[in-house]
Amino acid sequence: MSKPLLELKNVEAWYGESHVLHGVNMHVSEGEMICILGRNGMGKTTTLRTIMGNLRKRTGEITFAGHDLMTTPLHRVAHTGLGFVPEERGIFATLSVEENLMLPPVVAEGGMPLREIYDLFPNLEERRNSPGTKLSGGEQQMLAMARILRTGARCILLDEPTEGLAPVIIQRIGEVLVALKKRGMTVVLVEQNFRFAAQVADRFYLMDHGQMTAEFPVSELAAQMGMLNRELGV
Amino acid sequence: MTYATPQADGTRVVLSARGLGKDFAGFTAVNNVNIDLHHAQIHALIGPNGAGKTTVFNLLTKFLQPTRGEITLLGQDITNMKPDRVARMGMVRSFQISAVFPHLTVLENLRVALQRPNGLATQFWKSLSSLQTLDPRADELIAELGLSPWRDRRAADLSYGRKRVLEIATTLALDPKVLLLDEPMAGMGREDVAMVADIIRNVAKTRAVLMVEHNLSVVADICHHVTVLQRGEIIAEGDYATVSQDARVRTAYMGVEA
Amino acid sequence: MSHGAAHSAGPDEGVVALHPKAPTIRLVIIGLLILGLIFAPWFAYPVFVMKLMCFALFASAFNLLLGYTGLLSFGHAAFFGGAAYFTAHSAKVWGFTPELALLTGMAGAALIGLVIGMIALRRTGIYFTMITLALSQMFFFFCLQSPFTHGEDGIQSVPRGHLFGVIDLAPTMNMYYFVFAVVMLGLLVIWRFVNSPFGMILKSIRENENRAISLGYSVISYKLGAFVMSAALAGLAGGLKSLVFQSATLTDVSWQMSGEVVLMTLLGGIATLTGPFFGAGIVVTLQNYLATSSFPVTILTGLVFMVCVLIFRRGLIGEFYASKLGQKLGYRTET
Amino acid sequence: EASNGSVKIGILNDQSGVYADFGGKFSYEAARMAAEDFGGKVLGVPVEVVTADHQNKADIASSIARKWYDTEGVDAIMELTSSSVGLAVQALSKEAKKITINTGAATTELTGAQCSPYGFHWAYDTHALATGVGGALVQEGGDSWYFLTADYAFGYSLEEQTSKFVNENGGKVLGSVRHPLATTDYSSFLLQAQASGAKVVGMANAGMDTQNAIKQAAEFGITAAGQKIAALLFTLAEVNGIGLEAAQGLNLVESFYWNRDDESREFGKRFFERTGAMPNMIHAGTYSAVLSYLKAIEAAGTDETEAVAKKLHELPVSDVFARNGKVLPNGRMITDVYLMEVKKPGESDTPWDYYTVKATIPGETAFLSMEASGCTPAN
Amino acid sequence: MTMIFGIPIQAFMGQLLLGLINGSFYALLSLGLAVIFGLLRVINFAHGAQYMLGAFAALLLLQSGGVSYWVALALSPLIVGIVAAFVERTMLARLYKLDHLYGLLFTFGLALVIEGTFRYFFGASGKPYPAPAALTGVVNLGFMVLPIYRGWVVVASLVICLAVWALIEKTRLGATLRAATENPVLVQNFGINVPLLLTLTYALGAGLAAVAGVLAAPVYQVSPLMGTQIIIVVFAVVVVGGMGSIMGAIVTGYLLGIAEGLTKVFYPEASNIVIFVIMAIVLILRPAGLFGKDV
Ligand SMILES: Nc1ncnc2c1ncn2[C@@H]1O[C@H](COP(=O)(O)OP(=O)(O)OP(=O)(O)O)[C@@H](O)[C@H]1O
Ligand SMILES: Nc1ncnc2c1ncn2[C@@H]1O[C@H](COP(=O)(O)OP(=O)(O)OP(=O)(O)O)[C@@H](O)[C@H]1O
Ligand SMILES: [Mg+2]
Ligand SMILES: [Mg+2]
Repeated sequence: MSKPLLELKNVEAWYGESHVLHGVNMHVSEGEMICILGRNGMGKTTTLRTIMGNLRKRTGEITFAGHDLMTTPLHRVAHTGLGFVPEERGIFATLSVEENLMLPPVVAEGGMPLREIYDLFPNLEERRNSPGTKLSGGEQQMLAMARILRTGARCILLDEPTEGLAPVIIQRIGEVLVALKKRGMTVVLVEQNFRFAAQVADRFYLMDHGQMTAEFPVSELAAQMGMLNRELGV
Repeated sequence: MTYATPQADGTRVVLSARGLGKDFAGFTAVNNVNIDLHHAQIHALIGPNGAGKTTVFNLLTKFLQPTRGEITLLGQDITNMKPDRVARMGMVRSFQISAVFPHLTVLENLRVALQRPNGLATQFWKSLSSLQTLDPRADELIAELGLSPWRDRRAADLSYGRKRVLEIATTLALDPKVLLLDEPMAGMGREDVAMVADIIRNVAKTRAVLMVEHNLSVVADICHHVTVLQRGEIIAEGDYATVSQDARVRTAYMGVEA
Repeated sequence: MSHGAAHSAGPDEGVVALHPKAPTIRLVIIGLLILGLIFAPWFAYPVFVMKLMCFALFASAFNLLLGYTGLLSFGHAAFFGGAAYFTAHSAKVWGFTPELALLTGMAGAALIGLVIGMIALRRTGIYFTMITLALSQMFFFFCLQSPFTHGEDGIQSVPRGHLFGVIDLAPTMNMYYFVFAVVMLGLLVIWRFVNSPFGMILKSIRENENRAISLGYSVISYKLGAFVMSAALAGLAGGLKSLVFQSATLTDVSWQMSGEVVLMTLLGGIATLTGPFFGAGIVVTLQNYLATSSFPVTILTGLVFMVCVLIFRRGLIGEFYASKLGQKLGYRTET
Repeated sequence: EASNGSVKIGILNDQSGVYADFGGKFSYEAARMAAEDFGGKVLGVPVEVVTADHQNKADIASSIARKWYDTEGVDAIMELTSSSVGLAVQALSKEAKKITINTGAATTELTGAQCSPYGFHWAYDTHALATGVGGALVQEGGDSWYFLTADYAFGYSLEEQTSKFVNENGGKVLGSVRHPLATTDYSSFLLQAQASGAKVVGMANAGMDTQNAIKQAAEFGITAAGQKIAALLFTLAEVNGIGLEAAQGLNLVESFYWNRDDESREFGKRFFERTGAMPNMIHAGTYSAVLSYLKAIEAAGTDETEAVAKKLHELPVSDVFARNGKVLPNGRMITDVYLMEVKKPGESDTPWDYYTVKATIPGETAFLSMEASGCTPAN
Repeated sequence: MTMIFGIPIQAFMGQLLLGLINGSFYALLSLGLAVIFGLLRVINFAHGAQYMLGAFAALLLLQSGGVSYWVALALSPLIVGIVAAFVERTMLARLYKLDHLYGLLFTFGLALVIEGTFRYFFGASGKPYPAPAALTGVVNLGFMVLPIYRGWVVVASLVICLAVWALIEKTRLGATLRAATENPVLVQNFGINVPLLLTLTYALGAGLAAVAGVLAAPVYQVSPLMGTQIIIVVFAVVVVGGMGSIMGAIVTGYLLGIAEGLTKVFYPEASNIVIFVIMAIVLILRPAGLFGKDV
């Protein structure tokens, strides 16, 4: 196996005094889509936030495309080619939809042009001049993803992109993810919606109390169902 | 699974909206929506994200002023009323993003809800202990919704699901005639969903309920009547069985796989 | 004040066990404070303590609004100074007895409060603050030009008169206990107001306005009620001060006075009952002390403001409440 | 003999607010000079001078005054800049039976309706300013007037009193405009004044208001076009503040000028050494007040209030500030005041040499007589 | 002579122009205030003090180094901006995550400190500052005699206001800044150095106040109190314009300057409160202000 694009070695992280990540090991190869599963509060979101550098109190090794993220300043992380779609979506109320969309600076070639984005999410085009948070929940989720696609990030971290969405939208997002993967995009997906994840991911991590307790490719999914049922109650 | 059928016989209409519409700066979020809520029935409002469900709620409860149309509550025209007036008339809503008073305890949250109907709201000369008269009723509701272990905890300390339950409890405390619930089950664990579904079914025996819900099994389970909204307009209506067979609903909302 | 706090509060925030006798201890603390004030004239300068009490009442009235409804008014000088003028005028020109003069001042302040409140409460947050500032500035110019205030000269030599036409308030001790009684009464009203069914609704409005509306509360009326109440009590404090010092002047209506009351409240602790007392004490002492030192008062006041905002955001009493000891005694902090 | 081992004089004024440059800390310096010049002792006990900044707040002034009297053994309070403070402290001192000598406030109320047997008023008042400017300037030929009046009691009374003298001396008031306190831009009012065609534009305001108005008058070429500016309350310190460029040709009244004679020059020099500024009438007045107070104690042989007040009323005032002063029964000290004109930048040869004295107004004319003052001795 | 509202049209024109000049200062100051409020959500109570600092910087540069007006016009905003940046970095920045009221209270204290310090060292009455030689003198416009310097003030303020408006609204900078106020961490995650941006913004706002200060120096007395007097009025201007609206602040600044100017003719006693009266009326009719979005 070639050197992974994103690699975490023995990463620990804290929120103030509370120790949340207890030695996370994880690797993602270029063009791969992995999914982190786990019950509420196990540290999935925290893992993504730690990669992005939002938690400053952290130890271990995080490398991405040859960059040592442990020493990269917060505002430089994106320039290494990482895109982040946070759990709470992070749509800006004081910005119009289009301004939201145009906000993140383009960090590399190969981002999706605006036209394509609007074709993918027609709702956004229609509402492009209204304030970002006046969109419905689902529309906001689309906006949050669309925003990152524009920047040319090589790898995107998605935190529960399907939460609160209508089935039809979930399906659309699934299609988008598959399309992205075809273009060589690397995706780290955090999902509660197991059924959705199963359709798109190549490989799975199971997270429990701040550690990765299991790892298996999609091909072993059927074999792991029993374990997952126990762990996640799906 | 029980598919409750709407009673075709003349049940009482408590809330009726005619030709409801709302424009936001040139954008039409809701258009020509007609809704009738019947006494003792659960009515579901479903539709894709951004279809206008929350907006319809805001219009009905007067948190937003409709651009078009009129609303009648219990025979009275409320089209130009203030939201607190409407609430006092007996139509109470919950919010999509959970709405509790975070720094008050569960009990206090319920007391606040009970104060007004019991005429204990404007008395600035009375002591707080005068509110203890509300406790029996509050405790009754707390017990009914399984919140007893958290009675004296601050609402902020509850889990998301519990907060939703608490919100429903405060809503019920007002003993409303019409209940509007915006995604009451969102973010709840399995057992909670079942419990809340039971509660809703129960309270609906004596009042009208309108709820927005993405959880279709719940809709199928407890709702007598379903209205499907898309792009601000009604595309289908009827009981769940009918609606879920509708081709437009299947493509617009459920996706083909559903 | 900050709603953001609600979300950061984790489920098992370090809860300190309550001291078994906490309520009694709290009562004892309050009792000691009251006793201290009763005997204060024997070891402190009475006029100074009277001034302190007037400002403490003013700050408490202000706190009623800021601490319990989350509204920061930057125009409370209008009520304080306005009432000072009304009280002084009615006592001096109309010959009202002190209690009637005070009531006149209060009523006047309440009326101004009603007008300002009706306009300012249409907005919230910082907008509300700016509007109260601007409106009180209008009132300042009104006072400057209106003949009855005597402009720069102010109303001077205001008679303290006879309480109920009987007790002569000219002797310092009589005045002292009158002020003491009125301030205690004022604080009691505030305490009752905050801890009443009405106060409960105010609190819930501060926590979640939309939810309160959906429960059928007419939010604007409640806010207005609190605003007028706060204005009236600030007026009581202002009127009282004009009797103590026997004068009413423009300083009491200026926007700097509005700033001072914010400082007192902040310094003592927002949303605490005794905080404003300590805040007022510190500010008044500083002003008096610095008057005879060569250090400019404004600079120090400004520094205190900055340090307070940057470091002791909870204020003196607020920090105490939030400390282990405070928690043991069962004090609750809101912010 | 002195009651408690020392004679203590308090200088209470604004040292950090808008009037800080008026008297300010330098008044304290002037008072100390007087105490030293007197010999540092009276009746065998030391003379002490204390000071406090009332921050322009009447209540702070009142509390300090009470505290001084009650706990710190202060015998008399002086300076007391600003009307509200002056009136408040005088009223309080009347009750406390203590002497106040006001040198900083302008209002005639102090020796009028609100007069006190223990209250004295030195240096100047609105009446003196009004006669000085109004009367004397009309006689100089400035017979048509237009007023820029600050829109509050102080401004009205200045305008009203000045108008009276203008009219009495055969002049005419063509109009006036009332501007709000603390206006920054006066161009609009100045244009109106200019349009009126009046020969004199009278500034019935004070402090920053006057400074800005005068500066802008220069900017709009009002003086250059031939109109005269008369400031009704303006002192040397403020002329120094706006500079001769803007102030040239300005008419104003002070009851003291350091460059008047050798004695005043010598005093000015000593004052300058201590403060870095030449004294204005408030500083010199405060000096005179302290000196007179100490002389009165000496003459009375006690520092007991009644006796000292009696002596203060009786004794003539003769020092560097007032050469022929006397005190009326209402506490008003009357002395000559001077109508000044501010020199052009080229005419001034020594630093702080700003004025030419254009007229001397005798004390009897400058100040209200006892009868006219409205003070009833029983009061 | 043609009359308008009972006064000659000439005089009326003159007053209109004077109002516009006055409005230039309002516009510049409220612009700075709106920039800081709109982007940092801080009510900058120290704005008046920064305006005063700008004027004093020019004065001190002149007195100590003989620095000319034109150089001071560039240098003193820079100095004030740097000082402001320092304050923002070390203190103000720590308050962003709290309720906005704390920013207001902090800058209120800051204003007291700055003004108190200057009053302590320079006295209350201040010093004059000469207009630059090139701009002294007057021009006769026919309807009035206009000091050339005042004409310059109008031109300079218009140019600066438009430039700043364009910088913020016509570039992506504005959107980025607004986003950064809402969720700084996320914006950093997008690769933008937010703390630096906020510091620069505060410095820009303070620098604008300083520019106004330098422009005002030759017109008004350079005094420690000059800021206190004007700042409350400017607050009202910003509220009327719609808080946070950049264009609103500019336009309202000029409009209210004119309104005030005309009041000085027709009802001078009210000229100081006319802005507050207008504010009250506007707020009753349009709570969000003339240009504000309903928040
Ligand atoms: N800002 C914070 N401060 C302190 N603790 C936090 C914070 N955010 C999260 N935590 C705690 O860290 C742990 C991990 O949280 P995290 O958000 O990573 O969980 P998650 O796996 O993403 O859960 P979910 O599925 O609910 O999103 C939890 O126990 C949570 O309570
Ligand atoms: N105040 C507003 N201003 C402008 N547009 C708005 C406003 N409120 C809602 N909208 C728009 O109206 C449409 C309907 O929104 P609404 O919140 O009612 O959707 P919804 O059906 O509740 O969706 P979801 O299931 O995602 O909650 C959306 O496109 C939204 O962007
Ligand atoms: Mg998560
Ligand atoms: Mg919704």
